[in-house]
Amino acid sequence: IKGDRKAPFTVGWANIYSVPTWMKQTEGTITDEVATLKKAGLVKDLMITDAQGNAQTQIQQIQSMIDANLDAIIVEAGSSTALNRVIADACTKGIAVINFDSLVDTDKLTAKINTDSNEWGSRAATWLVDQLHGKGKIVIMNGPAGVSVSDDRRKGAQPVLAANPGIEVITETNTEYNVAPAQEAMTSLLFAHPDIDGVLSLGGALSAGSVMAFDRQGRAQVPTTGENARQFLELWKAKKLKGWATMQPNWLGALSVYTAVKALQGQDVPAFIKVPLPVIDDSTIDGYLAKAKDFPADGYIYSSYDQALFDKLLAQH
Amino acid sequence: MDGTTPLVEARGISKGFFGNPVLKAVDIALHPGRIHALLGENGAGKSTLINLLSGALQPDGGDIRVDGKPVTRLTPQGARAAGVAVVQQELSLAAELSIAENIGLGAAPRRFGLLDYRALRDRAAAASALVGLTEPLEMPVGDLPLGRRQMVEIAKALFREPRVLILDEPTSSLSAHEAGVLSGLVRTLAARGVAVLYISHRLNEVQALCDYVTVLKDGVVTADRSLADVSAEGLVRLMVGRDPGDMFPAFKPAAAGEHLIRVDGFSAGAVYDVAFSARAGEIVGIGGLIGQGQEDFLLGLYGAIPAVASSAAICGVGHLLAGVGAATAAGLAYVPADRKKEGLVLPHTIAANLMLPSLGRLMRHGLRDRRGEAALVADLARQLAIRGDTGRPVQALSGGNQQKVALAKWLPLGPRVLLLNDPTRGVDVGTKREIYLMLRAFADAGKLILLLSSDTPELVHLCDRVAVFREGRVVATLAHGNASEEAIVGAAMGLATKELAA
Amino acid sequence: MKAASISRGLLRNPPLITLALVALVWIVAGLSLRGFAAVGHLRYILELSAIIGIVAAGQTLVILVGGIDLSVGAVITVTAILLPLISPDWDPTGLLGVVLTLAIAAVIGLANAMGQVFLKVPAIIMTLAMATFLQGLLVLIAGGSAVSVTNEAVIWLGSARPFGVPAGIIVWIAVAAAVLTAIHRRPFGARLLALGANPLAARLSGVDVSRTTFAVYALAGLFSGLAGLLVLGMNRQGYVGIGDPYLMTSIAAVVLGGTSILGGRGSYAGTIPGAILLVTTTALITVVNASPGWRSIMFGSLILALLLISGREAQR
Amino acid sequence: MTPSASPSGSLYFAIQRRRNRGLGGLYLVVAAFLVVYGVLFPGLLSVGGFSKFSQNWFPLALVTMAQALLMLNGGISLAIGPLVSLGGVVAAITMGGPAGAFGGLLAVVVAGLVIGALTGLIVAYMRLPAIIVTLAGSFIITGVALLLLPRPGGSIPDWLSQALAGQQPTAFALLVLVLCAWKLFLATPLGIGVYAVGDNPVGAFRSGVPVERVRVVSFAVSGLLAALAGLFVAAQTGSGDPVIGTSFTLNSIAGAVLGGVGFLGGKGTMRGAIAGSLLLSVMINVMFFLGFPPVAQYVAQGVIIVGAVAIPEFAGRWRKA
Ligand SMILES: Nc1ncnc2c1ncn2[C@@H]1O[C@H](COP(=O)(O)OP(=O)(O)OP(=O)(O)O)[C@@H](O)[C@H]1O
Ligand SMILES: Nc1ncnc2c1ncn2[C@@H]1O[C@H](COP(=O)(O)OP(=O)(O)OP(=O)(O)O)[C@@H](O)[C@H]1O
Ligand SMILES: [Mg+2]
Ligand SMILES: [Mg+2]
Repeated sequence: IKGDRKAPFTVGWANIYSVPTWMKQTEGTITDEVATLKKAGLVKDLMITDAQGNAQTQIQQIQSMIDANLDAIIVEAGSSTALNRVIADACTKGIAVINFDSLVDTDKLTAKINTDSNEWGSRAATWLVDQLHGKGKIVIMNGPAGVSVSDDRRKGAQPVLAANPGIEVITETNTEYNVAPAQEAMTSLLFAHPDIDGVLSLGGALSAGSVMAFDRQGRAQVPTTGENARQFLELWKAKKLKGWATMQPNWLGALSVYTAVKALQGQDVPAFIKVPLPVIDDSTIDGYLAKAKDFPADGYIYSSYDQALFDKLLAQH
Repeated sequence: MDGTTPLVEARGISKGFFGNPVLKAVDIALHPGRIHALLGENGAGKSTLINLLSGALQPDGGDIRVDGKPVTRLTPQGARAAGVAVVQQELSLAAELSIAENIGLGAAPRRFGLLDYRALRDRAAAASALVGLTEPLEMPVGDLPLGRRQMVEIAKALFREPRVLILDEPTSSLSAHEAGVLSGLVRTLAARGVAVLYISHRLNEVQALCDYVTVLKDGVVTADRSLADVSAEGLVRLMVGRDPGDMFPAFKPAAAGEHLIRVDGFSAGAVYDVAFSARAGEIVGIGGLIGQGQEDFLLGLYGAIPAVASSAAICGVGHLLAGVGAATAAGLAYVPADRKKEGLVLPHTIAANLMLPSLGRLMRHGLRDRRGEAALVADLARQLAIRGDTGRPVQALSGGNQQKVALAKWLPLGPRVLLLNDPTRGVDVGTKREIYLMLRAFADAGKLILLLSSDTPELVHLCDRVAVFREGRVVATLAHGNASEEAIVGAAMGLATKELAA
Repeated sequence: MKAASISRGLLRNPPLITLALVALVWIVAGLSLRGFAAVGHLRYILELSAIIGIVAAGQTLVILVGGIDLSVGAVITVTAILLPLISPDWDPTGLLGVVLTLAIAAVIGLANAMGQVFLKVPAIIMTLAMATFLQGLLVLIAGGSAVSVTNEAVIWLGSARPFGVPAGIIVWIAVAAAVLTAIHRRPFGARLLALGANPLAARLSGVDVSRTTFAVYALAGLFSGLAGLLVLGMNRQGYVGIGDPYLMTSIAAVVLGGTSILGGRGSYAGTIPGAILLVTTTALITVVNASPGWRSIMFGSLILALLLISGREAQR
Repeated sequence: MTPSASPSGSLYFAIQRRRNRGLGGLYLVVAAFLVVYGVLFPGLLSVGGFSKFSQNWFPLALVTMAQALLMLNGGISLAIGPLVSLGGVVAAITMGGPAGAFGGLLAVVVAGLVIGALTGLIVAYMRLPAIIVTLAGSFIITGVALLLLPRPGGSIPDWLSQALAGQQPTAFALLVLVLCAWKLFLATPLGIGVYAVGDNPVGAFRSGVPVERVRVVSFAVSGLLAALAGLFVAAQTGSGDPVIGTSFTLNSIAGAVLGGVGFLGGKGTMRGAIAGSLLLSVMINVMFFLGFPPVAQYVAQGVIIVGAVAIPEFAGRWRKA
C-alpha cells in the first residue's frame, strides 16, 4: 500500500459492538481524530459499522467496506481468528487495515496496535506478589472464556505465580468484564473462603465489583489490581485500599486512524505498534481522579494523548 | 349369529382412567358386511371403546381379536395393518398440509422411499370422489370449514381401503345433504363386505342405516341385538332405560315481542347484503348446506368478525356491535360449533370454563369471591346435569358434556339474545331433549334465540321460522308450518325457492 | 389410599416440587460446602433471586398469556442508565426519578403490546425488535455524561436492611403477593390463563384481548424496570449490558417453576423457587474450581437434572 | 364428478404453489432490499460479488433452516449458536490432523447428528419442554467447545476454504443443494410427519405417524444443519472459534419467525424461513451502503423486522377489505 491511494481518504471503522461505554469512548477518540485529519484535508469520510457482537456479521461488514472500496479499515476484532481471511482480502486490494485492542492472529495486515496483554498480566501479578510479600491466598478474576485478551493476560500472570509458590490461587472466575457479575461471583467466594489475601483482577470493571463485594459483606479490603474504570478508581480512593491499575487507553482508536493515514501516505509504519502500559498507582491516581468528571460514570479514565505521542509510537521499530 | 368370523372383536374388555372404570367387561364383534351401531349416552364409553379397537389406547383387561386371533398389543399401525380405519371427529388432520397429504398421512404410497405424489393424487382423488369432496386436492385443510374437514377425515379412512370402518359421530357436523351422501357410501361399503361400526346420536339415521346395535350404559353392554324389529322409541328405551317421551317440546308460536335484532344490508365474511329481523321470544332457525355463510352471519352480529350494515339495531343499540365485549354487554351470547377450538379452554377445569364470561361479577373486597363462585358453578352443573367434580379439566368430559359446559357458561349473564351454532352437535338424545326444553323455556321467558343447526328436524320442530342461507344470502324464510325437512333441504340446494317461500 | 393420593397430588404440583428441590439443594450444599449455609450467604442468594424473581414476575405473566418478552434485559439496562439522568436534583428523596423511570419502563411494555395488538406482530418478534431498538437508544444516552447514582431511593433499595432483611427481598415479597393475588384471586388472572390456553375461545367468551395484552406487557415492563432499579442500587452504577443476564434467566426461572412455555398453564408460585434455584446453581458453580469449559458443562447439566426432576410436562 | 382441481396437472407442484400463499408480502420486501442493494453496489452482479454476498448469508440460512425445522414440529432450540461453534471447533481441530478434510467432515456430521438426536430423545421421550432442554444444552455444548479449543485456533486446509468461500458461488450452490435435500426430506413419510406432529400430535399418532421418531429425526437433522453451518464458518474464517456462533441462536429464530414460521408447530414454510434469513442478511449490507451510523443501524433493524411482519399482515387485510 505504497501511496497508490490519494488523500483525502475514506476510513471505515469495523466495530464489533458499539454499545459498551469503552467502545463509545473509543469511538469518541476516533471521531475526534477524524475531525482533526479532515481539517488537514487528509480524511474525507468515516464509516462506522456495528456487528452487534457477531463476528460473522463483522466479516460481512468488512466485506462491504471492501466492496465500497474504502481506503482504510480500522478493526476491533470480534474473534482472534475469524477475520483473518477477509482482512487478507482487504490488504490485497490495497486497503490499509489497522487492527487495535482486540487483535487478530494473522500478520497479513498493515499494522496491529495494542498494549501487551502478557505484560499486563505479569505486571499485575508482580505487584500483587510484592504486596503480599510472596505469601498468601488470592483469587483471580478473568474476563469471558474463549476470548484471547482474557486468555493472554492470564497467561502473562502464570510465570510470576509459578515463581512464587507461597502464593496460593484459591480459585478463578470467568465473567463478562462487568461490575454486577463480578460482584456476584466475588460475594459467593467470600462466603466460601474466609481468608482471601489478594485479588488479581485482570481488566474491565471486575475490580469494582470485587471491591463492592468486600464492602457489602463487611470484609476488610485486600490488595486489588484492576483497570482504569472510573468506578474502581473512585472506590480505591474512597475505601483507601491498596490498588494498582493499568489500562487499555481508548486513544488506541485515534492512533489507529492516524496510523492508517500515515501508511496511506506512504510512510513506513511498524507491523506491531506496542503501546506501553500506563500504570496507575497511589502516586498517580489523584491526577486521574481529577479528570474524572470529564468521563462517564461507567467509563474509563484514560491517559492523555497528542500527535507527538503518536509520532513517537510510530517511530519505534 | 351369522356364522362368519368377526373381523375384529373385543372380549371382556375393560378400561379405566385414573382408577375410574369407563368400560367394564365389554364384548363387541364386528362382522363383514354388517353396519353395526354403537349407542350410548354421552360419556358412556363409546369413543373409549373405539380407541381401544384402533390401538390408540391399551385395554386394562380383556382381549382384542383380529380375524379370531388375539393380538397382544394393538398399536395404531397394527390396527391399520389389520384393516381397521377410524374416522375421528376432525381430530387427526394437520391444518397446513393439503387435503391429499392429509388423506394419505401415515399410509401414503411411496416410491424409492419418497411419497409418490402421482399415485397419491389418483388414490386421494378416488377417495374424495366417494365422499363427494370437490375441493382441489392441494388445498390446505386449514382453509376448509368444519363440515368439509369431516369429509376429509372420512376420505382419509376410505383411502386406507379398510376392512373395518369405524365412524365416530361422522354426521354431527354434516348437513342433511352431506349426511345422505355418507349413508349411501356406507351402504356401498357394507355391500362390498366391509364391517362398519357407526356411532351417532341421531337415532333416525341409525335406524335407517344400521343392521345391528350394541348399547353401552355406564360402561357395560345393555343390549346387543339386531335392529330389524326395533322402533325409534325402542332405541331410546334401550339407551336410557326408560320411556323416551316426546323428543321435542310442544311448539308454541312466539308472542310478538320487541325487535331485538334488525339489520339491513348486512355483510360480514361470506355473508352479503342480508336483511334480517327478529323479536324477543322467537326461535329463529338458520339452515342451509354447510358453509353458506351461516356462521359468519352469527359471528358478524356478535362483533367477532368485521361487519357492515346499511342500518342496524341490536338489543337497543343503534349500530352494529364493535366487538365481543360490546356484544356481551348488550346482552348477546354466542355458543360456537367447534367447542374444542372455539368454545372451551380444554386444559382448564370445568369450573374455570363456566366462570370465564362472568368473571368479575362475583367479587368481595376486590378479590374473587371463591365461595360465591363455587356456589354458582355448582348451580350451573346441577342445572345442566354435568356430573362429577368440576375441578376436572374440561377435556376429560365426553363430547356431549363439553357441549353443556359451553352453553351453561353463558347463563349467569342472563343474555337476551342467544346465538347458537349447532348446540346439539354430538349430544345424546337425553341431553338433547333437555337442551330443547331449555331453549323453549328461554324463548318463553322472552329471549331471542338464533339457532343455527345442521340437524334439520331441530329446525322443523323448534323454530318459529327458518332462514335458509345459500351462497351468503338468505334465499328463503320458511314459517313454522311450511318448514318441512324437504322444504328446507330443497331451499338449501337452490331448488324452487320462490314457491316454498312463506 | 388417601395419603397416596395426597402425595400424588404433591408430585403433580410443580411449584411444590421446585420448592422441595430448592430445599434439597440447600441442604446438600450446606452440608458439603463451607460457608454455604451461613445466614448471610443464604440471604445474599435470596437477594440476588429477588432481581430474577421480579423480572420473572413479568415474564411469568407474559408466558402465561402465551407470549414471551425478549426485551426484559434491555429494559433493565435502560432503566439503570436512565434513572440517574432523569432524577431531578431538587428531589432529595429520589422518588420522583424512580416513578418517572418506572413509568418509562411501563410505556416500553405498552409499546410491545401495541405492536402485537395493532400490527399483529408476534410477541417474540416485537420484543426482539424492541430490544434492538433500545440498544440503539442506549448508544445515544449511555456514556454521554458523567453521572453516578445519587438517588436516595435507589441507594436505599440496594443497601437497606430493615430488620435484617434486604430491601430487595421486601420488594420481591410485595411483588410476589401482588402477582399471586392477580393471578389467583382476580379476574385478570383467569382471563390471562384462558387467553394463553385458547385465545379464540377466550375472545369469544368476552375476554378483551387487547386490554389484557396491554396490561400484561405494561406490567412486564414495569417489573423489569423495578428490577433495573434494584440492580442499579446493588451495583451503584448502571452500565450497558447490566440487564443482559436476566433475559434467559427469567425465562428459565419460569419454565423451571413448571409454567408451560406455550402458555395457559402455570403460576408465579413456581417461578419463585425457580429463580432461587437458578441463583443457587450459579453460586455453586462459582465456588467450584474448574476450567470455564467444565463450569459451563456443570451448569447446563445441573439445569437439565433439575428439569428432569421438576419440569415433566405431560405434553398435550 | 372430478374432485381434484387439476387431475391432469401435478399434485406436487400444485401443493408447492399453494405454499407460497401469504408469503407474497415478504417476498416483495426481500426483493426490494435486493434491488436497493444491487443499485448501491452494482458489483453484486459480478461472480465475485455475488459469491461473497452468498457466503455471508449461507450460514445464517442454514441455521434458520435448522431452527425452522424444529419450530415446524413444535419445538425450538436455544442451542443452535453453540452447535455452530462446536461444529467449527470440531472441524478446525480435526481437519488439520491425521483425519484430514474428509475425516473432519465426518466428525462434524457425526457430532451434529448425535447431539441433535440426543436432545431430541430427551425432548420426545421424557416430555420436557424443548426450550429449556436446549437452554441447558447450550451451556453443555459451549462447555465442550471450550474444552476442545479453549481459545480460537486450529486450522482448515486452505484449499477447502478456497473451495467453499473463495471467489466462486459454491455457498449458493450448496444452499440450493440443501434446499433440494429438504424437498426430498419433506416428500418422505417422516418429512410430512414433521407438519402433522407439529400441528396435531395426537391426530398424527392416531394416523400412524411415528410421533417420537419424527421428533428425534427433526432434532438430529437440525443439529446436522447447525454443525454444518459451523463447518462452513470455520472454512470461511480458516479456523475455529469456540464462541463464534453465539448470536446465531436469536438470529435463527428471528429469521424463521420473519419467514412466517409459527411457534406452536405445523405452521410455516421453509421457503419463508429462507426468505426471512435473506432479509436479515441483506439488511446489514444495505444499511452499510446507505451509510447508517450505529444508532440508526439499531433503530432501522428494529423497524425493518417489525415492518416485514406487519406490512404483509396489513396488505392481507386491505386485500380482504
Ligand atoms: N383420557 C381420559 N382421562 C380421563 N377420563 C377419560 C379419558 N377418556 C375418557 N374419559 C372418561 O371416560 C368416560 C367415557 O368417555 P367417552 O369419550 O368414551 O364417552 P362417549 O361415549 O364417547 O361420549 P360422547 O357420546 O359424549 O362422545 C367419560 O366419562 C370421560 O370423562
Ligand atoms: N387430556 C385428557 N384428559 C382427560 N380426558 C381426555 C383427555 N383428552 C381426551 N380425553 C378423553 O378422550 C375422549 C375421546 O376424545 P374425543 O375428543 O374423541 O371425545 P368425544 O367424546 O368423542 O368428543 P366429541 O364428541 O366432541 O368428538 C374424550 O371423551 C375425553 O373424555
Ligand atoms: Mg365420544
Ligand atoms: Mg362425542
